[in-house]
Amino acid sequence: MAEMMYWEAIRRAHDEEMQNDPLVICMGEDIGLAGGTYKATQGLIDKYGPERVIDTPISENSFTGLGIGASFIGVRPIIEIMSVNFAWLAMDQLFNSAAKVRYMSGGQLTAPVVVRSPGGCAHQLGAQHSARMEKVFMGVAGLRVVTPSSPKQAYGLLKSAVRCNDPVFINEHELMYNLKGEVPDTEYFHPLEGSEVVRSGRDVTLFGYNISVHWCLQAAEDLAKEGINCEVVDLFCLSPLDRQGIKASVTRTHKAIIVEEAEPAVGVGAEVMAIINETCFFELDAAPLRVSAANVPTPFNRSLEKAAIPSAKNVIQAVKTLLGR
Amino acid sequence: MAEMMYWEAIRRAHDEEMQNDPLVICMGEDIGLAGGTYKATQGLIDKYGPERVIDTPISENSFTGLGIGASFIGVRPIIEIMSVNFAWLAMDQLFNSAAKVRYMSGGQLTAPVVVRSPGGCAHQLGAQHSARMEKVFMGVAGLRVVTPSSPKQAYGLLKSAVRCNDPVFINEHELMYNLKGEVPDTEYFHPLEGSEVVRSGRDVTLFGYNISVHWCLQAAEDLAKEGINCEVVDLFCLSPLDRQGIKASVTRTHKAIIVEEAEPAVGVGAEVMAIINETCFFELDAAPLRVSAANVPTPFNRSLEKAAIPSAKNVIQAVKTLLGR
Amino acid sequence: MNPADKKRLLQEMLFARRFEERCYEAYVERKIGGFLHLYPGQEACTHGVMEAARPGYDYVITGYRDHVHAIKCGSDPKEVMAELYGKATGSCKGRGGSMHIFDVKHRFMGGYALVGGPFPLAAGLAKGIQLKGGDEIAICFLGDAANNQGTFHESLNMASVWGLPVLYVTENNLYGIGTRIDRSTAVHDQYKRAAAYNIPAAQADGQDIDAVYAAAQIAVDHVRSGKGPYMLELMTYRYRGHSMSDHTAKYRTKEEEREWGKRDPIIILKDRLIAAGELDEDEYSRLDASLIESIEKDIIAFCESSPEPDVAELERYVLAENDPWVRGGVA
Amino acid sequence: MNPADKKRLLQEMLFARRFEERCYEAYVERKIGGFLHLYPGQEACTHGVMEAARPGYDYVITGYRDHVHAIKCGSDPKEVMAELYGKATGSCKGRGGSMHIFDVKHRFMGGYALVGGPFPLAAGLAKGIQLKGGDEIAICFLGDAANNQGTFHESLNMASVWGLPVLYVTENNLYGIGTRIDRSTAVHDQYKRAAAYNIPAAQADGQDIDAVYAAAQIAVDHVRSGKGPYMLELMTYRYRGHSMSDHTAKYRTKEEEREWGKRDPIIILKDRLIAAGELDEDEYSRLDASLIESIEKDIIAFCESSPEPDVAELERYVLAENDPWVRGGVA
Ligand SMILES: Cc1ncc(C[n+]2csc(CCOP(=O)(O)OP(=O)(O)O)c2C)c(N)n1
Ligand SMILES: Cc1ncc(C[n+]2csc(CCOP(=O)(O)OP(=O)(O)O)c2C)c(N)n1
Ligand SMILES: [Mg+2]
Ligand SMILES: [Mg+2]
Repeated sequence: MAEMMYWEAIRRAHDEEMQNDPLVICMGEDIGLAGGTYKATQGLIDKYGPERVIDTPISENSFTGLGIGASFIGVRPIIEIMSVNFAWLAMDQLFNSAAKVRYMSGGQLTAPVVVRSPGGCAHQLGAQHSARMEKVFMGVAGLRVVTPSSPKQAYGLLKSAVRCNDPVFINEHELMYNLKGEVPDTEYFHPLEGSEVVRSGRDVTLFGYNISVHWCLQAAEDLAKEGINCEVVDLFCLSPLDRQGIKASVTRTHKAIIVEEAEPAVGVGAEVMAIINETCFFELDAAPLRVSAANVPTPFNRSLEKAAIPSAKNVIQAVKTLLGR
Repeated sequence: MAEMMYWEAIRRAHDEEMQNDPLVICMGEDIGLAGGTYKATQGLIDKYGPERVIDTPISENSFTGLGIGASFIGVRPIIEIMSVNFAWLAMDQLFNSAAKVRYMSGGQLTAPVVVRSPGGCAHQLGAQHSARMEKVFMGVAGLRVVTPSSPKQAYGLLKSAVRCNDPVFINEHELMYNLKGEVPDTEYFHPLEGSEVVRSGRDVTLFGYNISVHWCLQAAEDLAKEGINCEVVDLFCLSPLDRQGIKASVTRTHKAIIVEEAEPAVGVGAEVMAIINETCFFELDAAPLRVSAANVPTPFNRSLEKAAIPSAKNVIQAVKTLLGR
Repeated sequence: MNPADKKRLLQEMLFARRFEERCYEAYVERKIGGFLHLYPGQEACTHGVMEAARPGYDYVITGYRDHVHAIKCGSDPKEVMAELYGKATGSCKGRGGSMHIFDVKHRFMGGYALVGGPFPLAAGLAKGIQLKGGDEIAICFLGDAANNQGTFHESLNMASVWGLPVLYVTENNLYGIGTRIDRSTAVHDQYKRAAAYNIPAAQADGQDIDAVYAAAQIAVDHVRSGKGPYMLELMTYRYRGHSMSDHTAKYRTKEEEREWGKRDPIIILKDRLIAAGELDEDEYSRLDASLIESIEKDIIAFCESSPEPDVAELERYVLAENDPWVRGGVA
Repeated sequence: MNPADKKRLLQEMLFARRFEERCYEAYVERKIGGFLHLYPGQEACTHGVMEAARPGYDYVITGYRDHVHAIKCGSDPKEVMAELYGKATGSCKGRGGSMHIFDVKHRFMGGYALVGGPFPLAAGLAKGIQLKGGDEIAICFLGDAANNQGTFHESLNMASVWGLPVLYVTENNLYGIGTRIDRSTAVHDQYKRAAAYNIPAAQADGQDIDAVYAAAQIAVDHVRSGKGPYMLELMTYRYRGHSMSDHTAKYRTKEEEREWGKRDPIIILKDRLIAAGELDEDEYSRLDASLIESIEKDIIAFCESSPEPDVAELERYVLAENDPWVRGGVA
């Protein structure tokens, strides 16, 4: 197992899949000559040429739609939307075309596109460049949503997403591209469904995904010093959420906290709570809690920004509140 | 109090507000000469002229953006998006501009636009014309979301929305335009926040909004015959949801069912459950339930379509399940 | 086109007309629900263009007014009508409906209900063709009002920059629902907009199938020969309302309707064939009667006797079935 | 323009240049965070256009490269820089940052970070002007690559159909981040695209303020006199990377940079004034030194000593405060 960065893992997945299938292409703004804002496609244009590594005009809805149309006849496009904030422009094609075409056509057509996009607050990118939009992608039938919290997942989820016959949205995070981690040396395909217990514990389950997994792990480590034993569950698949996995963990710990970087309303936290209520309500010893962002557009100033989004500290506080300490 | 239809109530609100303020305008596809698909603006072009009652090209993102820009300098546009399915095209302007401009500008600018749009399954309109998208509008800070379940609300909510200084999205329903109900003869402004107990009961609270309020009321009536006493709460304001009202009712009934026409994931049901968990978990006698749509793009065939979305019957079943009958 | 082809086309167009009229009746009888957008008046557009292209081989995509396009590509009209009936035997097993006919084996890539949605999808089909190295072309039929959608601009630009084999056909029937083109659109001649993307374009009389065919030959040749995209505008008129709920009296004059009624594409072709001695009124009447009868006997009967979809299968077709990659592949 | 105006403009442009260079330094010193898009090379565009318009009276809107536009409209440079510092004294109280300068009292209606977002907002400002009956105009400054966004097409169409008083200025600096215009755009001369909307348009040398001013006078007169929208394309070049993280070597040649460096708008104007005997090198050097000094003394010192926003006020400015209509009005 070699260590590599999240962006390198994504780049490797692109490279292998493009090598494997001449109909795998990638497209997006400045992904070719410039190699992508976060280097996820660096050098690929030299290797595979501009027909397969496509620098697009600034036309999010239509280049997404173009990828979808190409996918109807066997092409496997990996579409990068430079920042998830711009995905609002592409929602029409993603939801009205990609997510519905299989059903509307009675199974005749399918849209095996992958759309990757970084969300999340980076540092001081301001209100129009800091959205956390995973919840928007989760609410509509017909689209898979996954979100890698590690280089290994970033690599393996992208590889499976390219091969899967459904449209898949991959929610990355701007602050994670330089995260290092082990990635298998041999080819590895990560399941597109499920969840993963990344730390076992008995006192409370911390549900996280993407960057918030790291806050949960940090909090768990700090709390362990005080004798509090947290289980951390990584919800790498946001749609469909892993009802069995959620239930299993809460059945072990009887307490749940969901940690999300987004504003709370109709988010991952709410949905996980609903699943807990539906699957294992009587296992709960205490009211589950959400750790979420403040309900504000993201402020530019660094202190305001920090105050607007959660951190490991907030997770620790929530655990203590929940445990009555 | 006169009886009028939902569409007439909306039309009356337009008319009064346009009469009251020359900077109130309305715009949308076929709202002028044709009077609007659901007649909500019928005849207004003759009264106020084509400068104020504007038939737009099919350019959802930009006519929404145009309305937002005009609202920056005192215009009060009421924008109709003919069907909420088309709103995916306008999300960029709605969320990136309208919802964020006040915050980004440190309070200098505000975007007092009203965007009205019908959602919901009507009869056999197919996957691309049957979306229930209220949850999408609820997840982002900076936008108010209301949804009228009666002509009175349709009238009074629109009037308050026009005057309010925040952007407001009004989620109407295609099947409700011909619904009749009492509307005050004198001018009436409905609060943009809160919820309403539309039927008192002690055994279980049914939370509904828009069309599902009617399913809840129907179910409550049928169940009353069996001696089951349901409280029905109308969540006419979806953002911000009425935490106090939700808590108050659950504290009375100790049981909750949320009824929504949409697919369940990250929806109103999930959020209400989360609020219950956060505000009055220990009041619950049983696990709350959601009654939601099947997780499918809406099928065209009538029987499939009916099977895909909930009805009063499903609400009754859920109540019996919850009460163990 | 030789006379035999022209007679076949007359028959096809007349069939399309009678098919659509029968849809209308079935809708009034409540056999068909939902939205229904009919094609009478515009028949020469689809037929003229597709005659110059290769139906069933070239990829075709369009909006919600899609029955005739599907049939011209090779769809069995029984399956199209059954889809309108929402039956299990329909093109999309009753899941799609009138606005969403799909027939992938005939490369009819679907009817879409979001105005402007097919522009980028068509460019994508063309990109796929280009990558795979075939000589198919992609053809996108949409209305005049759709051209105001941002996707028109974005898609034509990309198609031009990347030299994609796509033909954009604008069926300009002067209205988007009840809004006349001059009330919504700065440039009324739509083909002129193509210059903004360096795309060659032409306008032709959409009521005269010979004119459509001639213009389409140039267009199709251009695209198929690898010279990149092309835009063809066809001036036409829909004789019925936009959809079943639409009242044309609100937005257009009886006089205008009469004028365009005189330019019925079927009558134009019929008269031309009669003048050339290739057809007489009697033969035409017999043809018409036989088409009407066959629609009743073959198509409507099929629809009536077809089963409804099984409600137990409600949740099929949302996602791929048993896709191994969902589990991370086969170990 | 008389010589005094030209000298004032030289001073303004030189100030803008030094201001932006000081932003660069402050960024490197980590006093400024987030994205930072600088304007050197393009100064004559804003200054030439706004000189022909009425700064502080006409409504101006633009993208993320917005500092100089705000200042030319009348914003206090101290407040602009303080916003970049995220300070409570900034234009937007530290909520907006570099990409989102707003100064509504000077009718600078904001910098927006979504490429293409301001097109419809500008049309909306123009619609507001039209409804209110004023003689202001709306001016939208955006880049060449923004013109590929669907909102360009949709907004120009509406502006034309409704005759809105809006001037669209394209600052064509040949690149959208690292993508050269010919790799993303079918028609390289952007002003030609306006024909698709029946909008008059012109192209001018964006490095020569006299040329910009002359072209802008025609444009502004057209719009202000009620003749509807106008599009003005200014050919220009940005001397720095797209933003602070951008390496120009990846996508453009040193030679191209040198060529455009010779056409520095400030040098062109300076040389012209010297040739006309209105200025000498010494005076210019003194001016430059005094500007640099004043930026340090007045602006940077102000920013450094300004307070941070109060974290307790995090949730202010999301919604209107105490709006009575939220409760259904005052009873
Ligand atoms: C995105 C979107 N906006 C609006 C509509 C509603 N709508 C359906 S058809 C139509 C008019 C389209 O006119 P045109 O493109 O000329 O085609 P025609 O119906 O004349 O064939 C409109 C506005 C829609 N279906 N999708
Ligand atoms: C909707 C959207 N897509 C993509 C981006 C990323 N982006 C920021 S600036 C830019 C290039 C814009 O180029 P141009 O319009 O020519 O303006 P310039 O930066 O050259 O002044 C891109 C792609 C964005 N901010 N918004
Ligand atoms: Mg039309
Ligand atoms: Mg540029």
